[in-house]
Amino acid sequence: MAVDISISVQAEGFDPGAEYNCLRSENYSDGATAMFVGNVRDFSPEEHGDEHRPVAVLELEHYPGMAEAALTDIARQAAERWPLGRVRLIHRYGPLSAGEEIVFVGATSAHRQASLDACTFMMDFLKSRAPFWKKEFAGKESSGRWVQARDADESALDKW
Amino acid sequence: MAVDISISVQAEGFDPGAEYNCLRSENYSDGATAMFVGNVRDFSPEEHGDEHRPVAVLELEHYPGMAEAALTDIARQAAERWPLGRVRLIHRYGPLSAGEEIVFVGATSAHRQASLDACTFMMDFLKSRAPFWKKEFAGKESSGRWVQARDADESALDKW
Amino acid sequence: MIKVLFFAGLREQLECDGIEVEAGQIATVTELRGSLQAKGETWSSALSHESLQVAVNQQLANMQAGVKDGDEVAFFPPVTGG
Amino acid sequence: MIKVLFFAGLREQLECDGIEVEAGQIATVTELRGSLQAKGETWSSALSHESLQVAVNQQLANMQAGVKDGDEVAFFPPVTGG
Repeated sequence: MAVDISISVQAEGFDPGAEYNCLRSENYSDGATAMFVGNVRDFSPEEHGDEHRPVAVLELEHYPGMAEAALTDIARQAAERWPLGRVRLIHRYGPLSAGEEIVFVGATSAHRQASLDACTFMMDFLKSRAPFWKKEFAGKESSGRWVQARDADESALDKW
Repeated sequence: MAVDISISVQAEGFDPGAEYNCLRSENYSDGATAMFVGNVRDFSPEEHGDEHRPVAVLELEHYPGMAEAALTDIARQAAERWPLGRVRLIHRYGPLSAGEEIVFVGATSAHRQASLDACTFMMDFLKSRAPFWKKEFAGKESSGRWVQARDADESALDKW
Repeated sequence: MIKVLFFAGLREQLECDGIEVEAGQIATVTELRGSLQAKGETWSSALSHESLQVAVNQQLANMQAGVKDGDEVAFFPPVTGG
Repeated sequence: MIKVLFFAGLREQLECDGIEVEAGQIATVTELRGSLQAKGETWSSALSHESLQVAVNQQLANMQAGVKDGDEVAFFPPVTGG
Protein backbone atom coordinates (compact mmCIF):
# COMPACT_ATOMS: atom_id res chain seq x y z
CA MET A 1 0.00 0.00 0.00
CA ALA A 2 1.58 3.25 -1.15
CA VAL A 3 2.08 5.90 1.48
CA ASP A 4 0.36 9.19 0.76
CA ILE A 5 3.09 11.86 1.19
CA SER A 6 2.37 15.57 0.96
CA ILE A 7 5.06 18.28 1.28
CA SER A 8 4.78 22.07 1.31
CA VAL A 9 7.45 24.76 1.58
CA GLN A 10 5.51 27.98 1.79
CA ALA A 11 5.46 31.58 2.99
CA GLU A 12 1.77 31.48 3.91
CA GLY A 13 0.47 30.31 7.26
CA PHE A 14 -1.29 27.00 7.76
CA ASP A 15 -4.05 25.70 9.99
CA PRO A 16 -3.16 22.59 12.02
CA GLY A 17 -6.85 21.78 12.40
CA ALA A 18 -7.29 21.74 8.62
CA GLU A 19 -4.16 19.62 8.26
CA TYR A 20 -5.59 17.14 10.78
CA ASN A 21 -8.80 16.98 8.75
CA CYS A 22 -6.82 16.19 5.58
CA LEU A 23 -4.89 13.43 7.36
CA ARG A 24 -8.20 11.90 8.52
CA SER A 25 -10.50 12.48 5.55
CA GLU A 26 -11.91 9.12 4.35
CA ASN A 27 -9.18 7.42 6.36
CA TYR A 28 -10.83 4.56 8.25
CA SER A 29 -7.89 2.19 8.35
CA ASP A 30 -5.45 4.26 10.42
CA GLY A 31 -6.55 4.56 14.04
CA ALA A 32 -3.54 6.68 15.01
CA THR A 33 -2.65 10.25 14.08
CA ALA A 34 0.40 11.97 15.57
CA MET A 35 1.25 15.59 14.90
CA PHE A 36 3.91 18.07 15.87
CA VAL A 37 3.73 21.84 15.39
CA GLY A 38 6.63 24.24 15.94
CA ASN A 39 5.81 27.87 16.75
CA VAL A 40 7.89 31.04 17.08
CA ARG A 41 8.73 31.74 20.71
CA ASP A 42 8.89 35.27 22.02
CA PHE A 43 12.38 34.72 23.43
CA SER A 44 15.58 33.03 22.45
CA PRO A 45 16.96 30.65 25.04
CA GLU A 46 20.66 31.20 25.40
CA GLU A 47 22.67 28.02 25.51
CA HIS A 48 25.65 29.83 26.96
CA GLY A 49 24.32 31.45 30.08
CA ASP A 50 23.06 34.82 28.84
CA GLU A 51 19.62 35.91 29.80
CA HIS A 52 16.78 35.07 27.45
CA ARG A 53 16.65 37.60 24.62
CA PRO A 54 13.26 38.81 23.41
CA VAL A 55 12.27 37.85 19.87
CA ALA A 56 9.62 39.82 17.99
CA VAL A 57 10.27 38.48 14.51
CA LEU A 58 11.91 35.37 13.17
CA GLU A 59 13.15 35.49 9.59
CA LEU A 60 13.42 32.08 7.95
CA GLU A 61 15.73 31.72 4.98
CA HIS A 62 15.58 28.58 2.86
CA TYR A 63 17.21 26.98 -0.17
CA PRO A 64 14.40 26.73 -2.74
CA GLY A 65 14.35 23.39 -4.49
CA MET A 66 16.59 21.64 -2.02
CA ALA A 67 14.16 22.40 0.82
CA GLU A 68 11.36 20.51 -0.94
CA ALA A 69 13.72 17.67 -1.89
CA ALA A 70 14.97 17.34 1.70
CA LEU A 71 11.44 17.23 3.15
CA THR A 72 10.37 14.63 0.59
CA ASP A 73 13.42 12.53 1.38
CA ILE A 74 12.74 12.72 5.13
CA ALA A 75 9.09 11.70 4.65
CA ARG A 76 10.11 8.77 2.43
CA GLN A 77 12.66 7.58 4.94
CA ALA A 78 9.98 7.62 7.64
CA ALA A 79 7.58 5.73 5.38
CA GLU A 80 10.23 3.05 4.82
CA ARG A 81 10.79 2.59 8.54
CA TRP A 82 7.20 2.58 9.80
CA PRO A 83 3.84 1.39 8.42
CA LEU A 84 2.38 4.82 7.75
CA GLY A 85 -0.78 5.72 5.88
CA ARG A 86 -0.41 9.46 5.28
CA VAL A 87 2.46 11.84 5.92
CA ARG A 88 2.25 15.62 5.80
CA LEU A 89 5.20 18.03 6.17
CA ILE A 90 4.94 21.81 5.97
CA HIS A 91 7.77 24.27 6.53
CA ARG A 92 7.36 28.01 6.21
CA TYR A 93 9.89 30.63 5.20
CA GLY A 94 10.01 34.42 5.34
CA PRO A 95 9.31 36.71 8.30
CA LEU A 96 7.24 35.19 11.12
CA SER A 97 5.95 36.86 14.29
CA ALA A 98 6.06 35.40 17.81
CA GLY A 99 3.38 32.73 18.19
CA GLU A 100 3.12 31.92 14.48
CA GLU A 101 3.40 28.36 13.16
CA ILE A 102 6.74 27.45 11.54
CA VAL A 103 6.52 23.74 10.90
CA PHE A 104 3.95 20.94 10.82
CA VAL A 105 4.68 17.23 10.86
CA GLY A 106 1.84 14.70 10.80
CA ALA A 107 1.65 10.95 10.29
CA THR A 108 -1.17 8.42 10.41
CA SER A 109 -0.77 4.72 11.05
CA ALA A 110 -2.59 1.65 12.29
CA HIS A 111 -0.18 1.76 15.26
CA ARG A 112 0.17 4.62 17.71
CA GLN A 113 3.86 4.02 18.34
CA ALA A 114 4.62 4.12 14.61
CA SER A 115 2.86 7.46 14.15
CA LEU A 116 4.57 9.02 17.19
CA ASP A 117 8.02 7.65 16.34
CA ALA A 118 7.67 8.82 12.74
CA CYS A 119 6.89 12.37 13.89
CA THR A 120 9.88 12.40 16.24
CA PHE A 121 12.13 10.99 13.52
CA MET A 122 10.97 13.51 10.93
CA MET A 123 11.42 16.46 13.29
CA ASP A 124 14.91 15.27 14.24
CA PHE A 125 15.98 15.03 10.61
CA LEU A 126 14.24 18.22 9.63
CA LYS A 127 16.18 20.11 12.33
CA SER A 128 19.57 18.93 11.11
CA ARG A 129 19.12 18.05 7.44
CA ALA A 130 16.65 20.47 5.86
CA PRO A 131 18.09 23.73 4.47
CA PHE A 132 16.39 26.38 6.59
CA TRP A 133 18.09 29.06 8.68
CA LYS A 134 16.56 31.19 11.41
CA LYS A 135 17.46 34.81 12.14
CA GLU A 136 15.99 36.46 15.22
CA PHE A 137 15.03 40.11 15.55
CA ALA A 138 14.26 41.63 18.96
CA GLY A 139 12.24 44.42 17.30
CA LYS A 140 11.63 46.08 13.98
CA GLU A 141 14.63 48.36 14.30
CA SER A 142 17.12 45.83 15.59
CA SER A 143 19.70 44.01 13.53
CA GLY A 144 19.13 40.29 13.48
CA ARG A 145 21.08 37.44 15.02
CA TRP A 146 21.45 34.09 13.31
CA VAL A 147 20.33 31.17 15.45
CA GLN A 148 23.24 28.83 16.11
CA ALA A 149 22.87 25.12 15.44
CA ARG A 150 22.74 23.07 18.61
CA ASP A 151 24.91 20.01 19.16
CA ALA A 152 21.89 18.38 20.79
CA ASP A 153 20.00 18.55 17.50
CA GLU A 154 22.79 16.81 15.62
CA SER A 155 23.18 14.15 18.30
CA ALA A 156 19.39 13.57 18.32
CA LEU A 157 19.95 11.75 15.01
CA ASP A 158 22.10 9.12 16.72
CA LYS A 159 19.09 7.37 18.18
CA TRP A 160 17.75 6.44 14.71
CA MET B 1 5.86 27.46 36.79
CA ALA B 2 2.69 25.45 37.27
CA VAL B 3 1.68 23.18 34.42
CA ASP B 4 -1.76 23.88 32.99
CA ILE B 5 -3.56 20.50 32.94
CA SER B 6 -6.99 20.01 31.43
CA ILE B 7 -8.88 16.69 31.45
CA SER B 8 -12.21 15.70 29.91
CA VAL B 9 -14.10 12.42 29.97
CA GLN B 10 -17.06 12.99 27.70
CA ALA B 11 -19.65 11.42 25.41
CA GLU B 12 -19.57 14.34 22.96
CA GLY B 13 -17.14 14.60 20.08
CA PHE B 14 -14.22 17.02 20.07
CA ASP B 15 -12.38 19.04 17.44
CA PRO B 16 -8.59 18.50 17.39
CA GLY B 17 -8.15 21.86 15.63
CA ALA B 18 -9.95 23.64 18.46
CA GLU B 19 -7.88 21.72 21.02
CA TYR B 20 -4.71 22.83 19.25
CA ASN B 21 -5.92 26.43 19.40
CA CYS B 22 -6.49 26.12 23.17
CA LEU B 23 -3.01 24.69 23.68
CA ARG B 24 -1.52 27.63 21.74
CA SER B 25 -3.72 30.54 22.82
CA GLU B 26 -1.52 33.28 24.36
CA ASN B 27 1.23 30.71 24.66
CA TYR B 28 4.42 32.38 23.41
CA SER B 29 6.90 30.53 25.57
CA ASP B 30 6.38 26.97 24.31
CA GLY B 31 7.69 26.51 20.79
CA ALA B 32 6.68 22.84 20.65
CA THR B 33 3.22 21.25 20.51
CA ALA B 34 2.80 17.50 20.13
CA MET B 35 -0.57 15.85 19.72
CA PHE B 36 -1.97 12.38 19.29
CA VAL B 37 -5.50 11.50 18.21
CA GLY B 38 -6.99 8.01 18.26
CA ASN B 39 -9.87 7.24 15.92
CA VAL B 40 -12.23 4.29 15.46
CA ARG B 41 -11.03 2.00 12.68
CA ASP B 42 -13.50 0.22 10.42
CA PHE B 43 -11.93 -3.15 11.15
CA SER B 44 -10.52 -5.05 14.08
CA PRO B 45 -7.05 -6.48 13.50
CA GLU B 46 -6.93 -10.00 14.77
CA GLU B 47 -3.87 -10.79 16.82
CA HIS B 48 -4.39 -14.50 16.42
CA GLY B 49 -4.47 -15.02 12.68
CA ASP B 50 -8.16 -14.55 11.84
CA GLU B 51 -9.06 -12.21 9.04
CA HIS B 52 -9.80 -8.60 9.88
CA ARG B 53 -13.34 -8.24 11.17
CA PRO B 54 -15.40 -5.23 10.09
CA VAL B 55 -16.34 -2.76 12.82
CA ALA B 56 -19.26 -0.39 12.34
CA VAL B 57 -19.67 0.77 15.93
CA LEU B 58 -17.36 0.83 18.92
CA GLU B 59 -18.99 1.04 22.34
CA LEU B 60 -16.75 2.51 25.02
CA GLU B 61 -17.56 1.71 28.63
CA HIS B 62 -15.84 3.63 31.40
CA TYR B 63 -15.66 3.85 35.17
CA PRO B 64 -17.00 7.33 36.00
CA GLY B 65 -14.91 9.09 38.60
CA MET B 66 -11.94 6.78 38.33
CA ALA B 67 -11.56 7.60 34.62
CA GLU B 68 -11.09 11.29 35.39
CA ALA B 69 -8.76 10.49 38.30
CA ALA B 70 -6.63 8.19 36.13
CA LEU B 71 -6.28 10.76 33.35
CA THR B 72 -5.35 13.47 35.85
CA ASP B 73 -2.77 11.20 37.41
CA ILE B 74 -1.25 10.35 34.02
CA ALA B 75 -1.04 14.03 33.07
CA ARG B 76 0.60 14.89 36.41
CA GLN B 77 3.15 12.13 36.01
CA ALA B 78 4.04 13.46 32.57
CA ALA B 79 4.34 16.99 33.96
CA GLU B 80 6.75 15.73 36.63
CA ARG B 81 8.98 14.03 34.09
CA TRP B 82 9.12 16.71 31.38
CA PRO B 83 9.09 20.53 31.35
CA LEU B 84 5.59 20.95 29.95
CA GLY B 85 3.52 24.10 29.61
CA ARG B 86 0.03 22.81 28.91
CA VAL B 87 -1.39 19.30 28.86
CA ARG B 88 -4.78 18.31 27.47
CA LEU B 89 -6.34 14.84 27.69
CA ILE B 90 -9.76 13.92 26.34
CA HIS B 91 -11.29 10.46 26.33
CA ARG B 92 -14.76 9.73 25.02
CA TYR B 93 -17.23 7.05 26.09
CA GLY B 94 -20.44 5.67 24.64
CA PRO B 95 -21.16 4.46 21.10
CA LEU B 96 -18.75 5.71 18.40
CA SER B 97 -18.87 5.13 14.65
CA ALA B 98 -15.92 4.22 12.41
CA GLY B 99 -13.75 7.28 11.82
CA GLU B 100 -14.82 9.14 14.96
CA GLU B 101 -12.30 10.51 17.45
CA ILE B 102 -11.85 8.49 20.67
CA VAL B 103 -8.94 10.11 22.45
CA PHE B 104 -6.84 13.29 22.31
CA VAL B 105 -3.49 13.82 23.98
CA GLY B 106 -1.67 17.13 23.61
CA ALA B 107 1.35 18.68 25.32
CA THR B 108 3.26 21.91 24.82
CA SER B 109 6.86 22.52 25.85
CA ALA B 110 9.90 24.64 25.11
CA HIS B 111 11.50 21.41 23.84
CA ARG B 112 10.21 19.28 20.98
CA GLN B 113 11.48 16.02 22.43
CA ALA B 114 9.73 16.69 25.74
CA SER B 115 6.37 17.33 24.06
CA LEU B 116 6.64 14.22 21.86
CA ASP B 117 7.87 11.96 24.66
CA ALA B 118 5.11 13.22 26.96
CA CYS B 119 2.45 12.33 24.38
CA THR B 120 3.91 8.86 23.87
CA PHE B 121 4.13 8.34 27.64
CA MET B 122 0.55 9.51 28.25
CA MET B 123 -0.85 7.30 25.48
CA ASP B 124 1.06 4.29 26.80
CA PHE B 125 -0.30 4.76 30.32
CA LEU B 126 -3.76 5.62 29.11
CA LYS B 127 -3.90 2.33 27.16
CA SER B 128 -3.03 0.21 30.18
CA ARG B 129 -4.03 2.23 33.22
CA ALA B 130 -7.21 4.20 32.45
CA PRO B 131 -10.54 2.41 33.07
CA PHE B 132 -12.07 2.26 29.59
CA TRP B 133 -13.21 -0.86 27.76
CA LYS B 134 -13.99 -1.23 24.06
CA LYS B 135 -16.69 -3.45 22.58
CA GLU B 136 -16.85 -3.84 18.82
CA PHE B 137 -20.00 -4.30 16.76
CA ALA B 138 -19.83 -5.37 13.12
CA GLY B 139 -23.31 -3.93 12.48
CA LYS B 140 -26.39 -2.69 14.26
CA GLU B 141 -27.86 -6.17 14.58
CA SER B 142 -24.74 -8.00 15.65
CA SER B 143 -23.79 -8.87 19.17
CA GLY B 144 -20.65 -7.16 20.32
CA ARG B 145 -17.18 -8.50 21.03
CA TRP B 146 -15.02 -7.12 23.80
CA VAL B 147 -11.61 -6.00 22.62
CA GLN B 148 -8.88 -8.02 24.31
CA ALA B 149 -5.99 -6.26 26.03
CA ARG B 150 -2.73 -6.66 24.13
CA ASP B 151 0.46 -7.78 25.84
CA ALA B 152 2.29 -5.22 23.69
CA ASP B 153 0.36 -2.41 25.39
CA GLU B 154 1.36 -3.60 28.85
CA SER B 155 4.99 -4.06 27.85
CA ALA B 156 5.03 -0.58 26.26
CA LEU B 157 5.14 0.71 29.85
CA ASP B 158 8.51 -0.94 30.43
CA LYS B 159 10.34 1.72 28.49
CA TRP B 160 9.34 4.45 30.98
CA MET C 1 -20.82 -1.58 53.80
CA ILE C 2 -18.39 -1.95 50.94
CA LYS C 3 -19.62 -0.73 47.57
CA VAL C 4 -18.54 -3.21 44.87
CA LEU C 5 -18.66 -2.39 41.14
CA PHE C 6 -18.18 -4.53 38.03
CA PHE C 7 -17.32 -3.36 34.52
CA ALA C 8 -17.29 -4.52 30.92
CA GLY C 9 -17.19 -8.27 30.23
CA LEU C 10 -17.20 -9.06 33.94
CA ARG C 11 -20.34 -6.96 34.47
CA GLU C 12 -22.03 -8.87 31.64
CA GLN C 13 -20.97 -12.29 32.95
CA LEU C 14 -22.28 -11.50 36.42
CA GLU C 15 -25.31 -9.65 35.04
CA CYS C 16 -24.58 -7.17 37.79
CA ASP C 17 -23.33 -3.55 37.81
CA GLY C 18 -22.58 -3.53 41.48
CA ILE C 19 -23.61 -4.67 44.93
CA GLU C 20 -23.18 -3.67 48.56
CA VAL C 21 -21.26 -6.10 50.75
CA GLU C 22 -21.25 -6.14 54.56
CA ALA C 23 -17.68 -5.31 55.60
CA GLY C 24 -17.80 -7.76 58.53
CA GLN C 25 -14.49 -9.69 58.74
CA ILE C 26 -13.34 -8.56 55.28
CA ALA C 27 -9.94 -6.83 55.48
CA THR C 28 -8.44 -7.36 52.01
CA VAL C 29 -9.47 -7.49 48.37
CA THR C 30 -8.75 -11.21 48.38
CA GLU C 31 -11.19 -11.75 51.24
CA LEU C 32 -13.79 -9.59 49.51
CA ARG C 33 -13.36 -11.59 46.31
CA GLY C 34 -13.69 -14.84 48.26
CA SER C 35 -16.98 -13.76 49.79
CA LEU C 36 -18.31 -12.86 46.33
CA GLN C 37 -17.15 -16.16 44.84
CA ALA C 38 -19.21 -17.94 47.47
CA LYS C 39 -22.32 -16.61 45.71
CA GLY C 40 -22.24 -19.47 43.20
CA GLU C 41 -20.62 -21.04 40.17
CA THR C 42 -20.87 -17.98 37.87
CA TRP C 43 -19.33 -15.68 40.46
CA SER C 44 -16.68 -18.16 41.47
CA SER C 45 -15.54 -18.64 37.90
CA ALA C 46 -15.81 -15.02 36.70
CA LEU C 47 -13.82 -13.67 39.65
CA SER C 48 -11.07 -16.28 39.42
CA HIS C 49 -9.68 -15.07 36.10
CA GLU C 50 -5.97 -14.45 36.50
CA SER C 51 -6.12 -11.18 34.57
CA LEU C 52 -8.80 -9.77 36.93
CA GLN C 53 -8.06 -6.14 37.79
CA VAL C 54 -9.11 -4.29 40.92
CA ALA C 55 -9.40 -0.67 42.04
CA VAL C 56 -9.91 0.44 45.62
CA ASN C 57 -11.46 3.88 45.97
CA GLN C 58 -10.83 4.49 42.26
CA GLN C 59 -7.11 3.72 42.44
CA LEU C 60 -5.63 0.63 40.80
CA ALA C 61 -4.72 -1.86 43.53
CA ASN C 62 -3.74 -5.49 43.91
CA MET C 63 -5.44 -8.43 45.59
CA GLN C 64 -3.47 -7.89 48.81
CA ALA C 65 -4.77 -4.32 49.22
CA GLY C 66 -6.72 -3.54 52.37
CA VAL C 67 -10.43 -2.74 52.28
CA LYS C 68 -12.71 -1.40 54.99
CA ASP C 69 -16.22 -0.26 55.62
CA GLY C 70 -17.15 2.64 53.30
CA ASP C 71 -14.68 1.75 50.56
CA GLU C 72 -15.54 1.49 46.89
CA VAL C 73 -14.00 -1.57 45.23
CA ALA C 74 -14.24 -2.24 41.50
CA PHE C 75 -13.41 -5.45 39.61
CA PHE C 76 -12.86 -5.44 35.86
CA PRO C 77 -10.97 -7.07 32.96
CA PRO C 78 -7.76 -5.47 31.65
CA VAL C 79 -8.54 -2.02 30.27
CA THR C 80 -8.62 -1.38 26.51
CA GLY C 81 -9.10 2.37 26.13
CA GLY C 82 -6.99 4.88 24.29
CA MET D 1 30.21 26.51 -15.49
CA ILE D 2 29.45 25.51 -11.91
CA LYS D 3 26.63 27.43 -10.25
CA VAL D 4 27.63 28.26 -6.66
CA LEU D 5 25.12 29.44 -4.03
CA PHE D 6 25.57 30.84 -0.52
CA PHE D 7 22.99 30.98 2.25
CA ALA D 8 22.27 32.63 5.60
CA GLY D 9 25.23 34.03 7.57
CA LEU D 10 27.67 32.94 4.90
CA ARG D 11 25.72 34.80 2.21
CA GLU D 12 25.83 37.91 4.41
CA GLN D 13 29.56 37.64 5.12
CA LEU D 14 30.36 37.27 1.43
CA GLU D 15 27.73 39.82 0.43
CA CYS D 16 26.96 37.38 -2.35
CA ASP D 17 23.97 35.13 -3.12
CA GLY D 18 25.82 33.12 -5.71
CA ILE D 19 28.30 33.14 -8.55
CA GLU D 20 29.23 31.13 -11.62
CA VAL D 21 32.62 29.45 -11.58
CA GLU D 22 34.46 28.09 -14.62
CA ALA D 23 34.70 24.31 -14.08
CA GLY D 24 38.23 24.13 -15.57
CA GLN D 25 40.42 21.80 -13.48
CA ILE D 26 37.93 21.67 -10.59
CA ALA D 27 36.92 18.09 -9.81
CA THR D 28 35.91 18.17 -6.12
CA VAL D 29 34.16 20.44 -3.64
CA THR D 30 37.50 21.01 -1.92
CA GLU D 31 39.02 22.29 -5.14
CA LEU D 32 35.99 24.49 -5.80
CA ARG D 33 36.27 25.92 -2.30
CA GLY D 34 39.99 26.55 -2.80
CA SER D 35 39.37 28.53 -5.97
CA LEU D 36 36.76 30.65 -4.15
CA GLN D 37 39.06 31.24 -1.18
CA ALA D 38 41.62 32.68 -3.61
CA LYS D 39 39.23 35.60 -4.14
CA GLY D 40 40.51 37.37 -1.03
CA GLU D 41 40.66 37.53 2.75
CA THR D 42 36.86 37.60 3.34
CA TRP D 43 36.28 34.59 1.12
CA SER D 44 39.24 32.71 2.46
CA SER D 45 38.11 33.15 6.05
CA ALA D 46 34.37 32.65 5.54
CA LEU D 47 34.83 29.41 3.61
CA SER D 48 37.34 27.92 6.04
CA HIS D 49 34.89 27.51 8.92
CA GLU D 50 34.99 23.93 10.10
CA SER D 51 31.20 23.70 10.37
CA LEU D 52 30.77 24.73 6.70
CA GLN D 53 28.11 22.60 4.99
CA VAL D 54 27.85 21.80 1.32
CA ALA D 55 25.21 20.46 -1.04
CA VAL D 56 25.87 19.26 -4.58
CA ASN D 57 22.85 19.38 -6.86
CA GLN D 58 20.62 19.97 -3.84
CA GLN D 59 21.84 16.91 -1.94
CA LEU D 60 23.94 17.19 1.21
CA ALA D 61 27.51 16.23 0.38
CA ASN D 62 30.99 16.42 1.86
CA MET D 63 34.15 18.23 0.81
CA GLN D 64 35.44 15.16 -1.03
CA ALA D 65 32.38 14.99 -3.28
CA GLY D 66 32.97 15.31 -7.02
CA VAL D 67 31.76 18.35 -8.98
CA LYS D 68 31.62 18.91 -12.72
CA ASP D 69 30.49 21.39 -15.30
CA GLY D 70 26.75 22.11 -14.95
CA ASP D 71 26.51 21.21 -11.26
CA GLU D 72 24.86 23.39 -8.62
CA VAL D 73 26.93 23.62 -5.44
CA ALA D 74 25.72 25.40 -2.29
CA PHE D 75 27.71 26.39 0.78
CA PHE D 76 25.99 27.27 4.04
CA PRO D 77 26.25 27.20 7.84
CA PRO D 78 24.63 24.35 9.81
CA VAL D 79 20.88 24.44 9.28
CA THR D 80 18.53 25.66 12.02
CA GLY D 81 15.01 25.04 10.73
CA GLY D 82 12.21 23.02 12.27
